[in-house]
Amino acid sequence: MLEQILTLLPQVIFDGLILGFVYAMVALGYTMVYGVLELINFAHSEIFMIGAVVGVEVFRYLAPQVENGLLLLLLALVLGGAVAGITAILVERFAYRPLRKRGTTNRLVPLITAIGVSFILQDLVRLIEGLWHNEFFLRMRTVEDLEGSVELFGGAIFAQNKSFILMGVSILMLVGLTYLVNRTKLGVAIRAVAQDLSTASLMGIDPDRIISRTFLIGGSLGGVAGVLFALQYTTITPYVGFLPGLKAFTAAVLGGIGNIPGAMLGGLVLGQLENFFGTYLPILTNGNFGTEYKDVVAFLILILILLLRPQGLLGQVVKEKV
Amino acid sequence: NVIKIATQSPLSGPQAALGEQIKLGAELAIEEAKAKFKALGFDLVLVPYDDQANPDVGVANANRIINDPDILGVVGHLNSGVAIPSSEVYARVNLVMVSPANTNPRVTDRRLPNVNRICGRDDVQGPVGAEYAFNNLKVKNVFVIHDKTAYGQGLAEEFKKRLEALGGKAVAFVGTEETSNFVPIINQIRGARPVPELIYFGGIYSQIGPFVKQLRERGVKTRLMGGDGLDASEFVRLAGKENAAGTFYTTVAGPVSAFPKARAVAQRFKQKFGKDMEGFGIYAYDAANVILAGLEAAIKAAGGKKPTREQVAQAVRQVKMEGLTGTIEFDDKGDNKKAKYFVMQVASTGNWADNKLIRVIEMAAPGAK
Amino acid sequence: MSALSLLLSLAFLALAFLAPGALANLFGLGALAVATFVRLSPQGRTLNLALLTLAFTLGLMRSGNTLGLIGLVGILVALTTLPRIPTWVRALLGLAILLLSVPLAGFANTFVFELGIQIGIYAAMALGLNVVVGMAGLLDLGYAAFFAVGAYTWAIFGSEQAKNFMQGNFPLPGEYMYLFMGIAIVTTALTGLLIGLPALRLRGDYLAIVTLGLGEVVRILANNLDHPINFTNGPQGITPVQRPPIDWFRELMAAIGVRLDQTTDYQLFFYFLVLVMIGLVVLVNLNLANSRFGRAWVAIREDEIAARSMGIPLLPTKLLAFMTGAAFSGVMGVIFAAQRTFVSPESFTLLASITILGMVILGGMGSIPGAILGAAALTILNLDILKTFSEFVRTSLPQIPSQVDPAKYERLVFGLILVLMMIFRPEGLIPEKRHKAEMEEGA
Amino acid sequence: MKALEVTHATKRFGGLVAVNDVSLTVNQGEIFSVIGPNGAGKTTFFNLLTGIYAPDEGRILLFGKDITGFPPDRVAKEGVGRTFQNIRLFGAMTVLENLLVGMHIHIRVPYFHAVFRTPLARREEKRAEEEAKRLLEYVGLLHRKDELAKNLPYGEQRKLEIARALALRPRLLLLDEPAAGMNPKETEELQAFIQRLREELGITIVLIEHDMRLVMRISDRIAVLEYGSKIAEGTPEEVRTNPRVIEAYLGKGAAGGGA
Amino acid sequence: MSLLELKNVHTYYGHIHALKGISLRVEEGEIVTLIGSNGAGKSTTLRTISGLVKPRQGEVLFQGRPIHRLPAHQIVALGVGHVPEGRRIFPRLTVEENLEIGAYLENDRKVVQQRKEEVFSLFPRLYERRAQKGGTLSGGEQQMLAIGRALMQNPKILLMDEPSMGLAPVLVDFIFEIIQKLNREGRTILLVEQNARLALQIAHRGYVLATGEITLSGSAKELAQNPEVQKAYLGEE
Ligand SMILES: Nc1ncnc2c1ncn2[C@@H]1O[C@H](COP(=O)(O)OP(=O)(O)OP(=O)(O)O)[C@@H](O)[C@H]1O
Ligand SMILES: Nc1ncnc2c1ncn2[C@@H]1O[C@H](COP(=O)(O)OP(=O)(O)OP(=O)(O)O)[C@@H](O)[C@H]1O
Ligand SMILES: CC(C)C[C@H](N)C(=O)O
Ligand SMILES: [Mg+2]
Ligand SMILES: [Mg+2]
Repeated sequence: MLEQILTLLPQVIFDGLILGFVYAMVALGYTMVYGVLELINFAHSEIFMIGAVVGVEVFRYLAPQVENGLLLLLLALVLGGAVAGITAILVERFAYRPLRKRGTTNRLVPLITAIGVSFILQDLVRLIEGLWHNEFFLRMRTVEDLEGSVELFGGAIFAQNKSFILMGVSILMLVGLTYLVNRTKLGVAIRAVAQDLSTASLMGIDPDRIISRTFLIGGSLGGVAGVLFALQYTTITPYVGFLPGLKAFTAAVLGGIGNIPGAMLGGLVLGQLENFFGTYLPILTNGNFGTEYKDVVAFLILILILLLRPQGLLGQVVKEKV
Repeated sequence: NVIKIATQSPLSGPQAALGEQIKLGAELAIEEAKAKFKALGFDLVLVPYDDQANPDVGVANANRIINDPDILGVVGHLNSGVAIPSSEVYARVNLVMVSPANTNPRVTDRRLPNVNRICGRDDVQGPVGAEYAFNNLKVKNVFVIHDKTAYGQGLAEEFKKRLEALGGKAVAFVGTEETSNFVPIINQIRGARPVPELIYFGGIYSQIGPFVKQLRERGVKTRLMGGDGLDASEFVRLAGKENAAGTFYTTVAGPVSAFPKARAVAQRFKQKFGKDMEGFGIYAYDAANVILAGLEAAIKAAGGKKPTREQVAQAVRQVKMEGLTGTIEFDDKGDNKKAKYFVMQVASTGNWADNKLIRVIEMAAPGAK
Repeated sequence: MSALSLLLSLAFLALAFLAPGALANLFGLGALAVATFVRLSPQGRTLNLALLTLAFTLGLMRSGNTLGLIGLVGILVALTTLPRIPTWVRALLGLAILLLSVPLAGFANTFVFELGIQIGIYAAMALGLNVVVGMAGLLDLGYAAFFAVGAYTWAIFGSEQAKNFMQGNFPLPGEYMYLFMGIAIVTTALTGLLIGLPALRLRGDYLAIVTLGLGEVVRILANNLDHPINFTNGPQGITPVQRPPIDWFRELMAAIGVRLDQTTDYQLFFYFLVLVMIGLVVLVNLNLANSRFGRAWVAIREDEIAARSMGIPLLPTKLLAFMTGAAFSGVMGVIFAAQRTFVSPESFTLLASITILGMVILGGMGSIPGAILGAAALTILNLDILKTFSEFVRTSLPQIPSQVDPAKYERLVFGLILVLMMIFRPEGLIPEKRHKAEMEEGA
Repeated sequence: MKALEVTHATKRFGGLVAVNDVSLTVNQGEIFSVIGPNGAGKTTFFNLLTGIYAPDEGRILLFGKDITGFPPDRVAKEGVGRTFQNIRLFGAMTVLENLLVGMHIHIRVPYFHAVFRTPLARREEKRAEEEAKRLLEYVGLLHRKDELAKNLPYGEQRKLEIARALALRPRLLLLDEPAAGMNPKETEELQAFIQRLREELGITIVLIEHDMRLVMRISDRIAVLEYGSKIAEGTPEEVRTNPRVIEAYLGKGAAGGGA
Repeated sequence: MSLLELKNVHTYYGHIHALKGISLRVEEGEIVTLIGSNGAGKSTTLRTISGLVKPRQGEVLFQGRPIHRLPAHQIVALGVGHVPEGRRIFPRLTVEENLEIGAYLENDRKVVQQRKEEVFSLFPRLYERRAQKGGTLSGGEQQMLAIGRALMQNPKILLMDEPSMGLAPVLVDFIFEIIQKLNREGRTILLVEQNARLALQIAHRGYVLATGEITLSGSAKELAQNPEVQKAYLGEE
């Protein structure tokens, strides 16, 4: 048994890393919006899905024109990020802002709204794709340049080229975002709005604008993640966002919500947990408990971590001063 | 005076492609029978329900259906997992159901007087697949996967049982509801010892398609086999032409080409709906006609009045008719006395109609008196 | 004003008699709106409501159009919320609607019973969740888990399922259902304890995500505990589940002159059972709200630190709320399993939890009539209006291409309704004073 | 008997020592004030007494009983009532309900009695309500009993907070800057009220306050904190003239002379 | 033209009519104080000026220009600084970040740096704590930070809401000295205070508010000597 585990281990860790980076990128969007509005933006999983859909469509239409696979991917990333970001802004503008203007303090109201928006986006995409191509499943077109694969460590790891692209892009995004939030004026403004919206406006900050930008940034990150997800896992549907979205949010909580490196770390940890138990549970339990328990194990570990560190892995303790 | 026939099948979501066939097949049959029933003094109406391939939705719909007194028969479902609980609901009011596609043995083994099917059963289909794999493909070690539905799991179990009886071995037997990330299972396949020579997947094309694509992309070349859940052209699109080519599958609803009588109907179908008629469309057409035949008999027996549901259910069980797919006649459990089974292989052209028909078997349902 | 209103009501009565159906009912809903929102004398209003009750009942009996049910629910709501209606009128009309109108309509169209029962089950659960979310302010996104535990508690033993893992004579006879309602209180409360102990130590949205996760865990367990030992039968669900024998009920009904057949007997029985349950649940809700426990929950919601400084221990008090809500849900789960005779994990998804939460929010957090109205609105919407609309479209407009078939976009409509409601009436349909105050807090 | 004995209490936040080895005793029936510059650790000291923070070192005895490390709800049960520097009422509850929450531990209704509202539950609830009304009358808020707490003007909110603490039937009452945000006239009324509490109810009172006129008039004894440490203790007269206190806290000009 | 002028301003919170026709003006270079008991509407007046709440009726003119329809962040840009009631420090930003965010509208890094140094020289205590999170400061430190933060905006007029609340006596004296100093350096100040005695000592003029209306106004001296004011707000002496 141990031998079986060990031979596969490098592969499992590598695959877990890919999944982890996807979660991490989506988690960033959750964490940013949560950071500013204390809102679990459930619709973010649909923003992610929209990115994936745009990615598929870009490949579908531009692959014949654009010879270079990397260029094609770049186009898909930019367009996917843009459309997703704009959708996020629109969602904020038309669904969340009216609530804010009403001064609703109840936390559940925006939450329910977010869930409603989720449903709307899912079905809208389904409607559009239904009319456009009469397809429910969207399949990412295969482009030769991106398809290669290599074997690392004497065949211990089978790695696709696109997996490296995925990891590279997400690391770039994390570094960029960390810089943005900690080092730039926009970053400080985002944090200020997050902590006290009306006082922020007393500093000359336009909260609406900052919030829009937060949604734009978080949304485009989600969109980019979606494109990469579609590239990696090839088949998507209008409902594809739900599960990764949920897990990404869990990852954000795990890492300490509102905390950007935390979201990244949380995503990676969750990806590893899920992939590890997904692959090994049947072996570990002698076939009694299979892959389907991977989420159970992941959640139980999440709870365990939260019990030991209620603020999440990298979260700060914010004790209310009495 | 209205008589309604309901269909229940997935009309939205991943399995809509097959579910739609059921609805349209039944619709065609009912359109064609309208005039006849008008003459008997009844307006025939089709009411399609969308069960979303989800047992919960199916049961909720069933509750709605039984509360509409005009509905006297149901054509459905696509999925055994939905058909089994829903038919319990129909049984409460003796509402007759004729299934064109449900292959799980339990559908009829419960001996509900209102439940019938015209297609084959998985306790034949699974063994047919196992025998082909063991005897013809000469494989011993098989990695068995199922989708955890009544259909997929049941089929995979029947396959495994026969395989092991023949002397083969299931190196793993795993269920999964995963739809996008198959990496953990693929890794399990790569790590499985002894090395599997075949992967058997009891499930539906919507899940198997993406699975095959990821499997092949990751360089696993092991052959693949499935059941009637693979029998949809969408499979090729989702898996990719090259990846799908060569996949073996058994099915209970043969292609149009296997039924000479179906050709004309398929043409009308194409004309009316602008779509090709596939296997389950043909079976649904027959299933609807079985109900209509029973209905007609029941109306006669009731002296031209609207019969009760119980009367219709009894009449349907007695029906004997020649359908597109052959003779249809139910045994005491509601199974078709003789059903057909097909072994197929996916063509490399990407055209579903080109798939190779390897063999056809006609067999009685096991366990009938 | 009052003349107009009276006229409308009378016109509707005539319509309900002469041309019952969807159109008449829409007209009736309009008349109801006038009767509730226009300024009327107490007598005028009472008279109007009584007339409308009569008309809706008549319409339902003659056409079975389920929009009429919404009218009746609307009248119930009006009775519970409008001021200056004499108590005896409230009681009399309310009882008449629940005990006469609905059953009468149910005999005309048995689907009315089905709706009534489902509304009742969800209303009771919404009231349970109201304790957790509305009173104690604990954001529970996994509430359906308790429903599941309750339903499976009975489904496993009330069917042959239990044979898979233990000796004995299964299914247990149907009358054990009553016993299992009690057992379900215990099992769900214990589940509540199990989930609550880790989850309730966390604050705010962490609680949301953890309950969501644990709710999913329960569903995944239900989905997968079909091996190595088959407890739940996995995704295929358990069927058939026993129902209690109701010969006594048939006799009782026969004695008062009501003849039941196989489509109505259990429906009527479960309808009454659910009514009784709601009555109990409302009573308990009220009792708790006005007890030291209810106040402690609100206090914790408002300010944990201050509450603790008043001697209220945090975790036990929250656990109590959590377990109370869970128990409500568990009992209803047993009834749900028996009424439907089928239980599968699909009924207990995150969507189910969210729908119940939606009922509470839509109705107005913390508000008892609100929770019931929210449950009625969403249940009717999900089970009836959207489906009727689908059927209408599928049968009358078959030329519509199947991709745009509106029937496929039920979720879209549901989503739109949620969003619009939240934007235009975030305090809910029948806001409770306390929460309304909170909504207005922000400047 | 000593109402409160604190020995060597210390509380650190990271590198910051918010309360540093503070020992003091308060006699039963005393009005005792804690003063000191902003950030001296006064509120933190209260938080140690009430269990919101556990002290890193030191012991706290309440009427001879060791309550060190008790959580807030248990401290409350031992008879310690408090108000907060930033008012923390249950804003969306009525005035009366706020008091009933304060009486939580004195309403003895087991859960099942509450669920079914048994005669016992009714009786207890009624009794509690009567008592709450008496208390409201005592503080002069009875006419407001059905208003939402957050709709009261600031001064009445402060009063209500005190009343809520009194509902606990405390032996020791801790007031954190009760006069903050009150104008001089209102402060005078507050002074009279606090004195009445001691005289009529016999409650021991510890007070944090920056209003020196109030502190000097009302206190029996005063302790002064600076940077977490106690730098002086004594009667108002002693403290007022302590040069160190003047330097750190009172300021030369003011020097409490305004009183 | 007055620097700031309110004309018949009515402000509501939901149904609560908080300001019932307030008219007042502040000239350039003045210290004007608003006094009144709890709930009189002092804070609301300041909040209305800086745009945190919108008047339902009436006008607010700044340098002759109506600003009551502008959102808060644009009013700030015109040169209105607000030290809000309760300080409203950003709890999870450091002291330094809190100050920098005050100069959000200033794009020149050098200018920001220079202003920061001025604030630090005014409040050396803040310099000591510059890397600490705002939320963990003591009340007095927070008050300094709030004033410092407003100064970072380099406002033409400073609205100060109860700057002495909860401060130790030394600090009260200190803050009032600072206010006077700022005024001497040419800054206009509108001051809300419970500590009416001190406020009237340093102000040029004052207004007395009661339940949303101005009941008295005049020079600070006059008000301090007015027996009604003495009785209601200054307490017996
Ligand atoms: N939760 C906390 N985390 C970190 N530091 C804290 C915390 N609570 C208080 N402090 C710090 O401890 C010191 C004492 O604070 P405390 O609130 O006790 O002061 P205080 O004497 O009540 O002052 P004031 O009169 O201004 O209210 C301050 O420097 C404060 O910043
Ligand atoms: N956010 C709010 N929502 C509702 N009412 C409010 C709000 N803020 C203030 N009020 C009410 O408006 C009135 C004026 O309040 P305001 O805060 O302006 O008074 P103030 O003079 O500043 O009093 P204080 O000295 O207590 O600060 C009061 O009756 C108060 O209750
Ligand atoms: C279409 C098929 C996959 C249906 C399957 N035979 C079932 O019974 O569920
Ligand atoms: Mg303090
Ligand atoms: Mg104020």
